[in-house]
Amino acid sequence: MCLGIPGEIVEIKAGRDDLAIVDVVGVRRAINIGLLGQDQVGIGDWVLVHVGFAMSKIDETEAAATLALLNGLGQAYTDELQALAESDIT
Amino acid sequence: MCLGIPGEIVEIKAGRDDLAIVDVVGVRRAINIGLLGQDQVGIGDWVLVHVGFAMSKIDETEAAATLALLNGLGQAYTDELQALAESDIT
Amino acid sequence: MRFVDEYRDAEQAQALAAQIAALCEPGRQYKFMEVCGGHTHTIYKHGIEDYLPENVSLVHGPGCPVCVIPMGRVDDAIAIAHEPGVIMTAFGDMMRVPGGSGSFFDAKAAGADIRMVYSPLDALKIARTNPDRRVVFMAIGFETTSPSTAMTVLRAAAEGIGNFSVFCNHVTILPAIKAILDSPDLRLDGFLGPGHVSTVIGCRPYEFIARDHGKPLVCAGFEPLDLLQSVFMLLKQLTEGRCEVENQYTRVVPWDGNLRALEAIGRVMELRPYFEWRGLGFISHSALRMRDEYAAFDAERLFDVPGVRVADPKACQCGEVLKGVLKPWECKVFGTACTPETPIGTCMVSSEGACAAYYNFGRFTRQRLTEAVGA
Amino acid sequence: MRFVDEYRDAEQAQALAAQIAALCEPGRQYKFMEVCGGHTHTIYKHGIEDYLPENVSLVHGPGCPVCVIPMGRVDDAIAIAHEPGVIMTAFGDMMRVPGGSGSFFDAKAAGADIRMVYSPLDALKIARTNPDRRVVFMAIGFETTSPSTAMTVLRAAAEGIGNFSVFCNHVTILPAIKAILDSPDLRLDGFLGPGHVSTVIGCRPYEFIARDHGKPLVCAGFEPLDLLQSVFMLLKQLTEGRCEVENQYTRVVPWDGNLRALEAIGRVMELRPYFEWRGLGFISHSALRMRDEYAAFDAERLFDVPGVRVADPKACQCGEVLKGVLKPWECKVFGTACTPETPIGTCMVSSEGACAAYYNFGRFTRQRLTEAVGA
Amino acid sequence: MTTERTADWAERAVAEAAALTDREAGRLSPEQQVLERIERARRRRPRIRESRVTLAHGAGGKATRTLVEGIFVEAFRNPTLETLDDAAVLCPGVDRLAFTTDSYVVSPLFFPGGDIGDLAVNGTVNDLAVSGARPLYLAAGFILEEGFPVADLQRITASMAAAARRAGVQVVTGDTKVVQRGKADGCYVNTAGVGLLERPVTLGAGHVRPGDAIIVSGPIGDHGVTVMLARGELDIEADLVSDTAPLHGLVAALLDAAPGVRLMRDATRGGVATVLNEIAQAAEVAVVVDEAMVPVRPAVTGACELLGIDPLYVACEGRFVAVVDGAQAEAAVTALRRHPLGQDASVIGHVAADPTGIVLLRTAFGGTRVVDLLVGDPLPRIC
Amino acid sequence: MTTERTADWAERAVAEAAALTDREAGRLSPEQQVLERIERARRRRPRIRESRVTLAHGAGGKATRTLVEGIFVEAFRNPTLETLDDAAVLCPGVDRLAFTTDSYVVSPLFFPGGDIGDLAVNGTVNDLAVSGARPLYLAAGFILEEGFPVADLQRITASMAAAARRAGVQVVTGDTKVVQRGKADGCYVNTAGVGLLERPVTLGAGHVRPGDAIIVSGPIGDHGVTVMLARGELDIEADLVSDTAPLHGLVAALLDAAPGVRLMRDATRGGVATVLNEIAQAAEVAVVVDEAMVPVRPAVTGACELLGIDPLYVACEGRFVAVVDGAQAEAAVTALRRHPLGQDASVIGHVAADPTGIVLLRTAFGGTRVVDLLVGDPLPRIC
Ligand code: SF4
Ligand code: SF4
Ligand SMILES: [Mg+2]
Ligand SMILES: [Mg+2]
Ligand SMILES: [Mg+2]
Ligand SMILES: [Mg+2]
Ligand SMILES: [Mg+2]
Ligand SMILES: [Mg+2]
Ligand SMILES: [Mg+2]
Ligand SMILES: [Mg+2]
Ligand SMILES: [Mg+2]
Ligand SMILES: [Mg+2]
Repeated sequence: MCLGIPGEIVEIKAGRDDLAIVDVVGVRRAINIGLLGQDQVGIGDWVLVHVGFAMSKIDETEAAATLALLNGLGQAYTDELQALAESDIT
Repeated sequence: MCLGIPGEIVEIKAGRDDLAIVDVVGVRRAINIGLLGQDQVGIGDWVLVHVGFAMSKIDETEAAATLALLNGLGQAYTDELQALAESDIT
Repeated sequence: MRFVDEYRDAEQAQALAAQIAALCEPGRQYKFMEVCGGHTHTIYKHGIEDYLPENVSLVHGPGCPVCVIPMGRVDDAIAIAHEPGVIMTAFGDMMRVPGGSGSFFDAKAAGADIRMVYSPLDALKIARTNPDRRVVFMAIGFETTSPSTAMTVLRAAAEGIGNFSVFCNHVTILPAIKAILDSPDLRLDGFLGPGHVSTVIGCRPYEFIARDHGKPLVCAGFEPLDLLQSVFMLLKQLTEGRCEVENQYTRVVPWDGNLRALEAIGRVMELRPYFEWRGLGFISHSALRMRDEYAAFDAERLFDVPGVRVADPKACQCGEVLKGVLKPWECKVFGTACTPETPIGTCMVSSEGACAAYYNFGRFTRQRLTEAVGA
Repeated sequence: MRFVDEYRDAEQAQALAAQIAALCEPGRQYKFMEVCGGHTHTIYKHGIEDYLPENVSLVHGPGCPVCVIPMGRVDDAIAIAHEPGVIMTAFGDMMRVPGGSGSFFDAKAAGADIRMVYSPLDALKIARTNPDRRVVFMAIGFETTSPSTAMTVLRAAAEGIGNFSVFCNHVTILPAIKAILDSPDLRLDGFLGPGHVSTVIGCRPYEFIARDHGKPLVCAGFEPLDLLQSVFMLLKQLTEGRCEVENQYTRVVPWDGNLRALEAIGRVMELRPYFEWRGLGFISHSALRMRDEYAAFDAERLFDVPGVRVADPKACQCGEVLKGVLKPWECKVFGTACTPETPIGTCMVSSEGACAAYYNFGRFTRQRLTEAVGA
Repeated sequence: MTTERTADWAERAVAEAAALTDREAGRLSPEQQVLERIERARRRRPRIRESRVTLAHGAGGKATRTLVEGIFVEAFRNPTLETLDDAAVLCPGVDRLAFTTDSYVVSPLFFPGGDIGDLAVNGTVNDLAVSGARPLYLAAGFILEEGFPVADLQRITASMAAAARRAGVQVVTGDTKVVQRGKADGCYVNTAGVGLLERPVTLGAGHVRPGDAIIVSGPIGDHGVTVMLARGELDIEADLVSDTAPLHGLVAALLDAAPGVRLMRDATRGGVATVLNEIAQAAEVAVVVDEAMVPVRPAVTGACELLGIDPLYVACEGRFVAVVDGAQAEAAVTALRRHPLGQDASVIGHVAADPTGIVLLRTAFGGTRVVDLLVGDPLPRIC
Repeated sequence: MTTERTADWAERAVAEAAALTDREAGRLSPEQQVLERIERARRRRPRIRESRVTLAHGAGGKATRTLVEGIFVEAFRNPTLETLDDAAVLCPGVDRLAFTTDSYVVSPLFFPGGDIGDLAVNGTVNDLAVSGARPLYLAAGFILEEGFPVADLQRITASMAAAARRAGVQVVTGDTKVVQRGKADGCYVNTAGVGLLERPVTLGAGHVRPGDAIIVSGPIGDHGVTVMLARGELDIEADLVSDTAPLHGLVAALLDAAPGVRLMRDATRGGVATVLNEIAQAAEVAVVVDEAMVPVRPAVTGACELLGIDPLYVACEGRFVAVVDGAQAEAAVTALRRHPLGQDASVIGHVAADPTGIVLLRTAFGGTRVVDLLVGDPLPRIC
């Protein structure tokens, strides 16, 4: 029910600045962006879509940071495995 | 269009003296007999049915007379044939 | 005895045929018009012509209610049927009659709600059970049928049913017969009178035909022996030099008709000053419309009827066929452009129409038919 | 980069799983509740539990909008749907939710005009294109969804669409969490916060949970790595002796939520004094209704709603499941009388419902599953 | 204004499920016990609980399976069908096959003497039988309107099963679709059939010769009139029942007695007149019918008179027309009359050379006329 | 207010009929000349003049014949069909036959990549093909709604004819019914099919063994998503076309390469998940699927995400699932990939012994879960 899907804004409807077209891997739908500030989102921005409305703009910096953190955790794990392997060798 | 079918009145609806059930060789339908005088027709009478209305009461005496006439014509014909046949013999 | 089979006896028919033949003057051509489409249907359906000598021919008249409806009236009815909320009701015969752009069947396929009914009372029943719809009855027919429409309107009024109306196209038979009698090409020896119309109007109204036009008329029943006997009676008048109105159909037709039925018509409807007949053009006082008192049941007043006149196709000779001037097969499009599947004229629609009857049941010369049947 | 696949990487999951395992104190049982049904769905759909050690278990919370609808409200909606001229519209999840005598699907089969919509705006579109019908939107959902309903009502008001109304069943998540925290059988170590509700209300409102109830909460995203990372963050807090509200889902959830969305809700709706939740009973200030200013769009005022309360079947233990007290399989009717085909409780309806998720996706012990899959 | 009620359906479901007791309970963990119980529940024979068909029954998932197994397999049970494979694999045993299809959209679904179910079986059996084949296998396709009463579906499948048994055929494969309310009229049934041509006869219009006899297997028009009256719109009542019946036995009796059968057709929609026209046109001959010899029940005559229609155009669902070598006509009729479904069989006419493509009628009154194909049909949805 | 108009249709009909000139006019009487001209008119190939189907087209008389000859025979022309006999008589040549039926009620009737016509041919061809048979003959049953545009019917029959040619099958028998407006949704098509099992293989759930490979012949869900979006109600757009295609050639390639094929099913309504569940239950085995190996086009993934549905349950109309001896899996996939319809064929899982009747999924994320039959279906009328 609270299903939210990230989509990229590819068009904002002329004359209806609360309507935008989002693209989800090549699939397009008109959604309402009236819950976001009009100057807050533009073409190329990603938004979270829920029941035909954009609920929030996706913060790409934060997204990258989360991924970096996950990578870091992964790295720590790989390092550990490496250490384990090395300790095995010895 | 002016299709009229003779049917026998087998029932007059209680409380609706303009409605009767007619029977045509075992097939029954409710028809309106309001175009005939209420005392003019009763159960056992034959009527001519057109688009759900009884148009006239069939006069059995007249019907018999017509048939008799037809028989008469037939008889005359048969007599004639007979005569012809007899004249043939001679 | 059920007043049907008794009048279909082949042996008696043979006897009667012999009597008819005996009455015919050798070399003389007899031409009788059966006014009523029901008679046309019976004649073809039972093959009555097989019992008539070569020199007696039956000519089909204007008494097929469906055949005389002009295309414009069909278009008007279809326009009403397409109005929002309308249920159009009609007798089955009406469904295939072509208007200027299609029939009731086509309109139904295109989305109009058009339903076949057996009786106008069935249309009223549909109105009763669909109070949120406007139910219109496409009323057609001669005096046989108009009393039923009138009775139905009276019943609707009595019950206070406000969503029922009649698109009135009822016509009267006498002006049509008069038009034929007035036709310059007339060459008829007598009339077979319309038996069922006569249950309502009786036989008296035909008297002018014998009196003023010198043509005998026998009011005829609808079984094959009825018709043969009526032909016999006409020939008998001719032979005996009489020219009268006679009633062959005494078991059903009272000489004075049905006064209640006439009264019902008179209460609800009145004569129109004129009305267009398919093929015959405008005829004065030849049709009925709803009286002012029943305006609430008059579809012509309740709906915005376009009233477009559609010109008959040039090739169409329905008028000549209806007047008995042409035989169906003499119409140039008979059986080729005009067939029961794709009728151009109305005479090709109802099985009572002269062209349809001839196409469906006849279509071969007597000789070829009789050879094929062998026997 | 499309903010989906990057968070579904199995290798990173393994790394994260190792870190999670490393954080767990041997012998200690960890029990975290995912509040949101969307999380429940993700957990089962991706098989996230396979990455969690035996002693970390996830407990499913009350955050499935469909699961908390009492049967009486479904019956009320069906009663509205059966009113003449009504088109009832609802999200697909709503269609199979059983009321006291059948679901929307059953009502549809019995003749009600009930249509699935993807968005409340689609319901408004149906109203626009069917001006002669009364279109009702069955509004359900938490704060994620109520702004959309509010925006739709505002749009209907702006356009002057008079045949659109909302049957408002929107609920608010905090009172439900409070009810769980107040439950005497509570035995939880922390919460995975509802990520999408938080796009609207932000993270601040959860602070009382950490502050007053001593339970950490991590606002979590919906991809599997989001959930694993959130579990990791909860364990980290526990290990480090912290008890805070943290936001794992920073790419989507602003700490302060969406003020425009909150404002839209506030303009159109107001808190109800109390509302019944399936299994949880009446909870004060836990749901929204339409403000007087929008009475014209309030189905509850426009229709005569029966308002019958339907007692839960005695065997139904949805309340305990929603509170995380029972695991789905511990309900006595789970999988026998209550299945997704014939749900008795609402948790068996939506694929976000704990029972349905467990039945459809789980249904075997981890051990048996892993053996079967081999690998 | 809030009153209390209980959900009775739920209490019933709970009581039923309680019957699934735990065996081997001791051996298993509590969760495992539950999971085993569920597997037992899943293995129970599916039973439809809904009283109406919903769209879910057409969606291909659990509800569809419940419908298929709970209704169709239950009614038509046979090993070929039970595999529920994409196609039934058949080994009829010899090569020449007859193959036919018909959809049934009759309204009303139930009428005196039958329903859409036996119509759908008999109709397809008859198309195979009059082709000279022994009917063997049927495929059944259902298009159901959302909201259709499950009880009616059960009644229909029960008649189909009974009709199939009577005709010695098996329903070996099938299909179900559910459409939105208002997109069908309750239930439409399609049956396709496969039969085996075991006899050495070859039938077809090409074999028809002048002098052949035209035989009808029984009184005509019962079915069409019955269904028309059953619609109730005409307010006409008559003691008539549909003639729906499987004709394979009667056909076999005819073929045994008269190897000179040229061709047969069952006289369904369009009636005997239509079949005769089709024969006249396909064989390029004239067909001459003697009206007095055509068997028609009085009630059919009466109803047709009231409505102004001709019984020759009214549908039968258990009558056929056969063209037989004139020399074998008597033997053929004798054989037909010995069979319960052919007691009123009658030679109604003969084949002539000219005019080709035309059906002529010698009327009971002694006249002649053409009997053409009908343009429309006053009878709505009789099969 | 009365204006004049002419009836154009009538003038056209008159002009057309004028083309029937009189030969031998001299020899005959005027009436006879006319009658001869009529007979010539009757013998013209029937042509539909109406732009919409009317009830008369379903009544069995002239209009029905015009529809059948003007549209169906015209589209499917072959000697067996042209007899218009009650049943098609077939001599396929060997004994083992496959027999199947399906009704098609897809909405909309026309969608990117196909229409109800090719769907109806391919669907039945595929049911025969996955049963191991060579598809040979189809029976086509049409249920038409009064008012259906004749042009659409022509378009549908043209696609059916093209699909039949492509699949090497003949439409040998058929049936047409017309129902009242509001009692159907334009056009429903039923096709029944007969195929010949020429190969010595026996297929069936009984042959499935643990260790067998599960193969899917191409990307899944294209058809279901395409049709759903084509309805327009969801306002979602994507560059997708239906995968509708006849699979008999692909199946033949598979059977040639891998005699150890246990069974095949086309993954239509209910999708691959449903087929796998049916296999698991019929064969009493577990089916284990590796999500990462299941081919799904990005646009299908995107649409499914937006709508919250799982591509595993979305219908295909040109994909099948095969269970193949594990040892022949590679050969099977190689053969499939060589065929234009099997380029994305993939082993998506294997058969295990336990838990019986269950489909398990190893998720792309590395977890495991059950894949059950769906209860309802969010996709309305996709076939
Ligand atoms: S053939 Fe057609 S156009 Fe000519 S008179 Fe007859 S009905 Fe009229
Ligand atoms: S099994 Fe059914 S009744 Fe029990 S808790 Fe789950 S949904 Fe409720
Ligand atoms: Mg299949
Ligand atoms: Mg057939
Ligand atoms: Mg048939
Ligand atoms: Mg199927
Ligand atoms: Mg209906
Ligand atoms: Mg047949
Ligand atoms: Mg099939
Ligand atoms: Mg199929
Ligand atoms: Mg047929
Ligand atoms: Mg429709």
